[in-house]
Amino acid sequence: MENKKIQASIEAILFAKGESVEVKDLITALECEEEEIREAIDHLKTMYAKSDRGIQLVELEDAIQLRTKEEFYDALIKITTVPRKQTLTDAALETLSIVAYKQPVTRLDVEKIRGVNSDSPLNKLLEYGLIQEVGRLDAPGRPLLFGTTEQFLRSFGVKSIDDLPQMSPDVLEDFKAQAEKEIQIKLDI
Amino acid sequence: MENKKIQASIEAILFAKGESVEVKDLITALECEEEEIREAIDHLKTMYAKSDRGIQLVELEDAIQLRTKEEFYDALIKITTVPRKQTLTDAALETLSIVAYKQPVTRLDVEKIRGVNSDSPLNKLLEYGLIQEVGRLDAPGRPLLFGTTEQFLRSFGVKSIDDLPQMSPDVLEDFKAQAEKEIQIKLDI
Amino acid sequence: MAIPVKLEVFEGPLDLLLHLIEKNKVDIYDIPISLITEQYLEYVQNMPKEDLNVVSEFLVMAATLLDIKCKMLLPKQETEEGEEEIDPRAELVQKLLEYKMYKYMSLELKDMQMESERYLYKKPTIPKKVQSYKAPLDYEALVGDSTLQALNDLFLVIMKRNEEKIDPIRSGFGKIVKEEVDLDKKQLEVCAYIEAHKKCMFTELLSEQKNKMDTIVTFLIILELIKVGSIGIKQDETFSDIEITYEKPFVKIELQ
Repeated sequence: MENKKIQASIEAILFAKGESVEVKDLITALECEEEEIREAIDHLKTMYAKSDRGIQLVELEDAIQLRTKEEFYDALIKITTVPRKQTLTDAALETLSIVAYKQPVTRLDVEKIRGVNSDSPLNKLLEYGLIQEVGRLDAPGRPLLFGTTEQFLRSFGVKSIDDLPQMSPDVLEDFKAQAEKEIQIKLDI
Repeated sequence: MENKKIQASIEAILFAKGESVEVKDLITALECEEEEIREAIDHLKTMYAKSDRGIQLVELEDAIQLRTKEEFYDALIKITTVPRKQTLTDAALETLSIVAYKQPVTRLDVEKIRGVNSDSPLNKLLEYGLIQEVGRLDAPGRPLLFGTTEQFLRSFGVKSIDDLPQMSPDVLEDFKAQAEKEIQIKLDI
Repeated sequence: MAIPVKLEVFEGPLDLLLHLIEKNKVDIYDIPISLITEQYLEYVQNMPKEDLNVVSEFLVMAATLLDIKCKMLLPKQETEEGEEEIDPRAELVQKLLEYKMYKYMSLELKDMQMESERYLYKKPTIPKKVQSYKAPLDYEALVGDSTLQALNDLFLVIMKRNEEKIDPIRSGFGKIVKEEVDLDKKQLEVCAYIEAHKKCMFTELLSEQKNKMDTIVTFLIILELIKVGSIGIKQDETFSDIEITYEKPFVKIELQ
């Protein structure tokens, strides 16, 4: 298939589906080599990046999806209905960060780190489709293991779990230093 | 607002809405002159018309909408339809054998022979194109008569219905005699 | 330390501890355990007691704190190897650090979520033509390994099963029609028949009957007639036909 046609076909598919489309499905449907598809995706990305375009192509693990550019949000909310915000409680956010950074985790893992029973936030996150069951731990009772979903990547604007902001003791040290500095500043005033 | 930005905003709006958007709403949302909007729409139209694009801008009355180009429907079909992998159930096979050997038959004929309501397998066979309506019985209610199709002949490797292995009246008589004998034995016990 | 009138809500005991550590501006690696324990207990005492599960979680931590406090009060002992004993607070500090790290990341996530909310996605708009498309049937897969012979065999099985289903005796009864039987009339009929024939076969009498109910009633009438001695019966062998003979004039019998 011609390059231009591959590109156009991918755009047509992404537009009509609206949802994310796996690269491997594109390979099958368009009967192309993976390389050709990857190339077309890169072209599309470059094309959308231009300033006269209102949409962009995002990658989510091994899937791609179209979405509007962030800068047009203010214009968009005037004319379209924006999906209702999912406000997560602090407990849910804490739980989610544990699942995201330590996945796969069991209920007990989360509970141990938070120091409190976390069934309710875990269930909420499952309900929101931000986390999912990903298997069972090979341990007595074979407890369920949880991981994050593609919806999680979308909702938090990351390509993959590896792209989550780094979490290291260094970061924490920085955070601490910063906090101390802030207090210092306040004290100085 | 800069021309490019108007164009990009319109694209973002059309994309997020998915459905048609009235030009006057665009004017309000983007706080532009109608002329500017019209110009941007024309630009978008020309851009989408290029062969490496999978979507098109269509105008309907005083509204505009983005749509998938028809030439990419095949690609879309390939990615949205799950291949049907079906096999004939036992009920369908039984029903098919009755239609094949006793055609033309009514629903009631099949039901009497199978001893159970056979609407579902009959409908499935009709949907598969293995049987078809061949007329109506000249009886109260004028029930539909079913027979096998050419597809049936093709699938089962027969040239014509006459080539179906015949069920001779003798065989049927044998069955009857056998059945009676069996009942007799039961009574004797 | 004065307890605020309105108690702050904490996610859990670790959250509360972190709060106390930050509030007192002390080093997490060198927690003044007496002070923190005291404040922690003060908070727990004032906790709403509605949910015992929640309270118990906080109490477990209180016990841990008291345990650490005790250990800290004891003089430091060197182990046999001459190494210094591990700080009793070490485990708690580790837990607090881990929790703090995730709590910090959860705030990062919160920001990320807020930013991502500014991206809009599109609902599927699959053209009708595409939606209504039906993939062609794979007839080879559909038919599988059923051959014409298999179909033929199957048909024979069905016909055989069908014949067996029909009980040749009962199928002779024909259709069952719900019908009220006039007992008096029926009795008169049966009596008239036997009287007219003087001698008749039971099957002959039954063959006169229109339906199951008539047959049953006739049978009952015969039984009654035998009982009152109006008729006599004779059967040569089991299952053979029964011969009915007229004995004496009929009297009206009461069937129940």
